[in-house]
Amino acid sequence: MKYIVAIIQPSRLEAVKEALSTIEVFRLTVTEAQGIGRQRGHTEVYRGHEYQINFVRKVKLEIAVDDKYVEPTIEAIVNAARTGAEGKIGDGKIFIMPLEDVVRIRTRERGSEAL
Amino acid sequence: MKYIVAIIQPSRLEAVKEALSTIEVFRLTVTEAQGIGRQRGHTEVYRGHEYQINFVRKVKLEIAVDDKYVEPTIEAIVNAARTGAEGKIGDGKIFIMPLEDVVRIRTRERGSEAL
Amino acid sequence: MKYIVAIIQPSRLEAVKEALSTIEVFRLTVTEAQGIGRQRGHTEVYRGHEYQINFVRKVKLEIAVDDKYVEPTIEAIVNAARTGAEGKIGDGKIFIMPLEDVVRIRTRERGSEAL
Amino acid sequence: MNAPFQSLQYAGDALFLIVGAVLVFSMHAGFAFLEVGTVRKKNQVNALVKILSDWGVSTVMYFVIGFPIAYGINFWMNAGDLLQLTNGKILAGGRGFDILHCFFLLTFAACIPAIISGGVAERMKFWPQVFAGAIFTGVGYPLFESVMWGKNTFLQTWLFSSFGSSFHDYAGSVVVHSMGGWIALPAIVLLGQRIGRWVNGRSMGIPVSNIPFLGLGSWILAVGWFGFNVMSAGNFQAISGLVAVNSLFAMVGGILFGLIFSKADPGFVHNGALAGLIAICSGSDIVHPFGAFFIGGIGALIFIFGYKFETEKLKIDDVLGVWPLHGLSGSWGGIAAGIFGQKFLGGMGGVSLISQIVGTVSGAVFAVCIGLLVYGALKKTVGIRLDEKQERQGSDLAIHNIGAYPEEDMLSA
Amino acid sequence: MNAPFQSLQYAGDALFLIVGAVLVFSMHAGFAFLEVGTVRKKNQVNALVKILSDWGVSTVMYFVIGFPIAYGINFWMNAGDLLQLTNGKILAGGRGFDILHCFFLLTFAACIPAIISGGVAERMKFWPQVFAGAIFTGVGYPLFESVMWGKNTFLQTWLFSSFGSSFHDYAGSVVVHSMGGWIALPAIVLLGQRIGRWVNGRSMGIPVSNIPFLGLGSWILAVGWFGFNVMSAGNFQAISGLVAVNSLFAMVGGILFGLIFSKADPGFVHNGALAGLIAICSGSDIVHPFGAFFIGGIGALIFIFGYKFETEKLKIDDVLGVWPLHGLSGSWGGIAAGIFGQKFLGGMGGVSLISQIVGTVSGAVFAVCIGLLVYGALKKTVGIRLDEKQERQGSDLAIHNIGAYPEEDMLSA
Amino acid sequence: MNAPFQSLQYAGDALFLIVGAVLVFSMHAGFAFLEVGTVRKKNQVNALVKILSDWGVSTVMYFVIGFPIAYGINFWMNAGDLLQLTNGKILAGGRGFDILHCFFLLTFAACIPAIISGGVAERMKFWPQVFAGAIFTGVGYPLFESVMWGKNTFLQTWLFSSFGSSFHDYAGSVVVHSMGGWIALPAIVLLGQRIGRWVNGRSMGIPVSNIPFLGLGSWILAVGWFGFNVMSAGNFQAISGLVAVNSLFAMVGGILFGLIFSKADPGFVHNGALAGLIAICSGSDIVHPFGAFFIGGIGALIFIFGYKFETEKLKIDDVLGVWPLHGLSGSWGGIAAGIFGQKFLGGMGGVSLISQIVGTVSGAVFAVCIGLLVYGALKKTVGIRLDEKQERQGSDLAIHNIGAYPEEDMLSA
Ligand SMILES: Nc1ncnc2c1ncn2[C@@H]1O[C@H](COP(=O)(O)OP(=O)(O)O)[C@@H](O)[C@H]1O
Ligand SMILES: Nc1ncnc2c1ncn2[C@@H]1O[C@H](COP(=O)(O)OP(=O)(O)O)[C@@H](O)[C@H]1O
Ligand SMILES: Nc1ncnc2c1ncn2[C@@H]1O[C@H](COP(=O)(O)OP(=O)(O)O)[C@@H](O)[C@H]1O
Repeated sequence: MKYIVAIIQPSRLEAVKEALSTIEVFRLTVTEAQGIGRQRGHTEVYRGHEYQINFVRKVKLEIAVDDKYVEPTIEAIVNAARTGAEGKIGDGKIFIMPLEDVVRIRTRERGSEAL
Repeated sequence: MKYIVAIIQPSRLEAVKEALSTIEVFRLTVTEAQGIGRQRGHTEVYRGHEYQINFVRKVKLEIAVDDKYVEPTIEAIVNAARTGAEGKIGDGKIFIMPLEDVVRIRTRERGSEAL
Repeated sequence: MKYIVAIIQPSRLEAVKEALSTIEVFRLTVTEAQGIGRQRGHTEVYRGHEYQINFVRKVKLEIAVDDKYVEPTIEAIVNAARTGAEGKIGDGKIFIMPLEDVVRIRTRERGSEAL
Repeated sequence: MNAPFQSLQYAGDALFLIVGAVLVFSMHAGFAFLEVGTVRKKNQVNALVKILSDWGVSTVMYFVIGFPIAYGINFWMNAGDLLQLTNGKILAGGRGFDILHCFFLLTFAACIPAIISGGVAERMKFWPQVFAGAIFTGVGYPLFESVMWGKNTFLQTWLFSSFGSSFHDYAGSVVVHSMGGWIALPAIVLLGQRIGRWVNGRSMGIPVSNIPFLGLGSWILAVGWFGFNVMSAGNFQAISGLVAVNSLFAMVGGILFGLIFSKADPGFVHNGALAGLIAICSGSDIVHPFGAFFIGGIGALIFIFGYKFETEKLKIDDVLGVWPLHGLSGSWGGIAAGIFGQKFLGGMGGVSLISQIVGTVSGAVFAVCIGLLVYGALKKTVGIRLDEKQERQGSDLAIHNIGAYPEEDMLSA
Repeated sequence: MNAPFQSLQYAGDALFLIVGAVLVFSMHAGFAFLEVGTVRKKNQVNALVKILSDWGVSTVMYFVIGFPIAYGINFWMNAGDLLQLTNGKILAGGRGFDILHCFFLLTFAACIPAIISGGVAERMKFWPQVFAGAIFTGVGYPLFESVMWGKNTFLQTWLFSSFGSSFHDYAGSVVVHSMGGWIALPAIVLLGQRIGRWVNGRSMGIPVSNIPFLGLGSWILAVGWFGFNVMSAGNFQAISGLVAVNSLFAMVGGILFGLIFSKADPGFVHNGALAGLIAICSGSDIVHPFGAFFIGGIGALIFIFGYKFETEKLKIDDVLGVWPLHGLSGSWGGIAAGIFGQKFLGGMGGVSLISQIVGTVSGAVFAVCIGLLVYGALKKTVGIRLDEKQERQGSDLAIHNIGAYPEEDMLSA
Repeated sequence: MNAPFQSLQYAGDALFLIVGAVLVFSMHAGFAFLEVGTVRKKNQVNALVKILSDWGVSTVMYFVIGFPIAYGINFWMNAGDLLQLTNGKILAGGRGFDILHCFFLLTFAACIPAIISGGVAERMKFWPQVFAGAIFTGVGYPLFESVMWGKNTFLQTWLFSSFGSSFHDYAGSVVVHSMGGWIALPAIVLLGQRIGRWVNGRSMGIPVSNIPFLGLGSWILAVGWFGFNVMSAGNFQAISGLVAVNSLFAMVGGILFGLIFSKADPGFVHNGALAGLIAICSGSDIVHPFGAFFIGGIGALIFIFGYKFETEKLKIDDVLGVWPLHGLSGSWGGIAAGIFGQKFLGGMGGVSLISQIVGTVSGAVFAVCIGLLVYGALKKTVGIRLDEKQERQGSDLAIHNIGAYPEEDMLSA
């Protein structure tokens, strides 16, 4: 089992969610995040004073999947999360981590069954 | 050492926190999250237009523990996080990941001591 | 590759970001979090009623790095995240987890190149 | 008096009443925001819709039923006559005195549901509350009003002949505020505590959502209150600057006592101002400003300690604290007029402490009775409380199908 | 009439107009918050700046060009004369009647850009909108005003001689609201839908940001509206209590119909109040309060169903719904005055349904024409729409370089 | 003059002053929200409580000490006499002219602490600030007021005999605003910069929290300002429409200059309106509206560039910019009346530029002196600044034990 963390552009969330559905990945957890990376922030000005906003709004997805779903999941995210045909700087990253066990709170099921 | 991530219902946070205390797990990190899963969202209506809210508010706990604490921690969370006697859809999941090292920023302690 | 999660005081974010830049770690993801730990919360009073706030505002950093960057990254964070010369309770923790793969959404690059 | 002068007077009265009515109408926005700020985010929309809906229903009920009950004047005539109707007579040159008077007094009547609203918030069903409000503004309140201010003068006559003065309630500490607060008490008790307010007997406190909105509500109320009190003169020539200044001093007394006795708690400072204003309504035309200061200050203390007593000792879950605020401070105001109105305390005299007590107590008793009656009957029949799921979800989603900040609910917006 | 009496009358007129002007000026804060609450967070600053800037530009344009066009009076004289200018004449003892009258009427004229603003929100360029507003308050609106209320009386004379009554629009359901709403229509159509409003032909709905702010805007508008209608009398002696009470009843009709026909939707309840107030402006001096109730109620229904029709059927992306609100309910108000103003419906009479229809239709046609002209020309030349990047980023950052909650934008603050 | 007429006049004066007092009282809500929106979230409660507490203290101090100092009239008499007290005499039929006059002028006096509050925000101790406010409204301000408007006429007499006209300050650009702004300056300097405002000599900028609240505050102030200026006439018959229209034009000048010279910065546009209104107070009764436009416009520019100069060059951490806003634009207003009030610029004449300069400068000097004295003494004794931990935590938690959004503070609510 793997724990997949994906950082994407907020505007792509809906599309990614739908792409994941088509490969039958229906469960995930979403948090709002701020990214620092190659994509630059912006400058705000208030009463003549400039403020550097160094962060860029991102959305973070966490998806626990069985091993065989890893590549399809990555594929679905990459395809749906790109902005524009080529992708743009700031489109984000996917991180894949080992996942040792899972527990479904409701049923106490464990392992793959609990995913 | 393991890194435990638990997604629970916001209303159970207090109870889970107390359950963890009784097994002497006093430290954790909490973030607000939105879940997508079997539990469905809801529909909002404003001026006649319907909005599908596909997310359900969740709370995410992150708890780094020594190996011997893993099962008690899972047990404590499962017991306290269930809503109703049987548990309900949407009560959440626990993910267990390997944790290689820990550093306490204040003291530079590392490993189990830093937990 | 490692996935480093650091919980720090919000007031140190700027300093940590700069310290990381000096060791050429330019990319990370930031989320707001609430910590429970040795540092205690506070009490609020409204119309004579007391409310215990058991959480302390924290900032959570996630940084995926190549193995050789792990120690410098830890070092940079520890040095910049401490409050006061000695560090104070609540200054936070760093967790190091194994990272199996990375994908850059824009380019589909994988592994270290995608970091 | 010559004709152009008479005409000017009619116009003056119309303007006077319109300014008053509009000021008190605006107070209802204050009620709304006081509640929006005090309830949790999941009940803010409900607060807004309730106040506006209650206003709508109150208007119809009070014009059609309430005002005729209280003053014996009705409006079943054509628009031309309506415009000239003045103290029940069609007077050439009239500018709509009676309908404006009714509008002004409606703004008082409509305070009854607005007051109750703050007490029963976060768990009350919507339509039963609308219905109860209709009964109070259409029938319950006007009945008491008719006795104290209107056409049924038996009690006032008796008080006057027995104690030398009838019951004095210039702007309604008792007739309006205490009435609202004491009706709310049985409603709140019958409704029961919000889920989570006490857990295993431990008082948990449910945090308020938004102190700036609460402060805004308080400010709107305080500003509009000058219309409430000053225009209670009823006509332009009867205007009294003393009423305005006494309102000011009672408010300030409430602010300062609230500030000092609560360690600068924003809830008590802002509500202290309101407690002061509630307490001064009765005697605002007859007490000295320095008396008003203490009437207001004591009103704030009554609120502070009454609220603690109510919620912590009696375990009554009165969300905004409307019973101690309007009920207790209002009753205090009725009695205080009988004390500080006396000449030896710098007042104008012509007021009897006994009459004040009798009037005040009768108001509270009447209010509790009709409150029990209406909410008891509703509870027995249609039910008054949201079910548990709805209450947890919040009345915004449960009743209105929308949260207060829809954009935030949709992550990806 | 003797001198001190005359002086009192001058003073009364001045106070009357000032109170009216200030009340309607305050309504512009209402327009601002209605828009702040309805747009997404990324466009809230823009809403605030637009309304205030439009007000500034409107003031200059209307005093210098608009009012002279409409009423033939201009202000090119020294301050001393200005103070005494009364109905175009320098009268000793004058208190500034004409400039106050212009101030009061400016507050109406400035509604035009404020109304449009809500329709074109979230995607319109800033300066072209300021410019368009200037044209409307300086030239377009005053032209129509001059025909209906001002110096160019040809149409009114013809209506009077043909149908027995000229077009009656007491406080501007047609002259102001319908004008603003119907100008907005071509603007919104020319501008096109917001990105994301329809995706692959599916209506997606863009959530509003903040219902309490929207409610606040609605309350401010409702309160100020009493100035809008009551002070439309133009001078103190002409005050009519009926106008105030009819405004109340139309608002309440709008609230209650909105409540019932929308299942307590906060948007429709709050906007229902406004729809009622818009619809009553025309006939507020001549209909019966119970007639006003239905004028307002039907106004709310027209808004509710008109809005759904506009957005879901016609796929016009009218953010606040200004065309059904001001345009349709305003037009309904013009016609309704011709119905409910009749004697057999309890009204005052002296009004012709045909004249009302002619006046109303001519207003809508004129408005659509000047709207098409101005926005069409702007679209052809400088462009009226933000580019895609700016729109996605939000007009706050794109135009004003700052978000509405800067502290939140800076994580570490 | 006959009796009923006299009575009508008394009533008119009472209504006039009450409307004015209530409008300016409402401005204090504006001060509160301007500060709420400008400070960080952790200091919003403090802003609300400060303004209300200062109001309470000011009321007591000004009625008991300040007004007697300034005008030689005190209120140590029973309520009956108080009601009839008119210009220091007990007149039958009086409606409380003197106490209302005092109420109205209190609303001005209470601006002093409200102005200072915005400058010292986010780091000032609570009680020392309350105390300082009490001294200013009770003693400092009334002393200057007595010289310019009140019973100590020596300076005015000298100016009149020397330069042909005494110092003209109709509604207090100098007496009120400049006074507040220039008192604030030493307070802000003595207090020092907020933590984090400059880091290693680099100007960091501390972001404001909530532009809609800031806009709301600005709107409330702008609306109330018409009471500030118009009712400065002092009695009903003295009302001048010119004052209202000049206020309008100065505000609009401020808006438009603010808009253009700041690239539509919401802070400068909203504050520009206020700068214009501040600048026009002095000359609002004597300048031409087009003169007022430039007075206001230049006032806005002075604020914009003064604020930048103050904060970036002088490194004075004036949170809301109260010194350039009230101090500089206010002083400009005093001088501007001496320029634009001249007949050759369309004004009414009867004003001397030299007198205006002398009066304005003396106000600023007096203000800096009492500011230095009071804040210097407080700093030496009880201290004026929160300790570092409190400041980091925010004054809401440190002083009031509660944040502005308690529900958000409790994750699991
Ligand atoms: N090494 C990393 N660790 C954690 N988050 C990262 C890392 N690299 C990128 N991210 C996240 O991905 C986002 C996009 O990265 P960025 O460098 O801007 O563009 P790109 O993905 O096109 O290279 C960042 O804003 C950040 O949130
Ligand atoms: N595979 C998964 N990856 C990440 N988060 C998950 C996963 N499965 C469930 N979750 C989280 O747990 C929550 C509860 O899951 P859900 O399917 O609704 O109910 P249940 O846990 O009872 O099966 C989801 O809302 C989501 O936040
Ligand atoms: N075992 C843990 N698992 C997850 N988060 C932790 C853990 N221990 C500490 N934290 C996080 O680090 C923060 C600081 O910890 P705390 O015990 O207060 O101080 P210190 O780091 O100085 O020991 C906590 O608020 C919490 O967010």
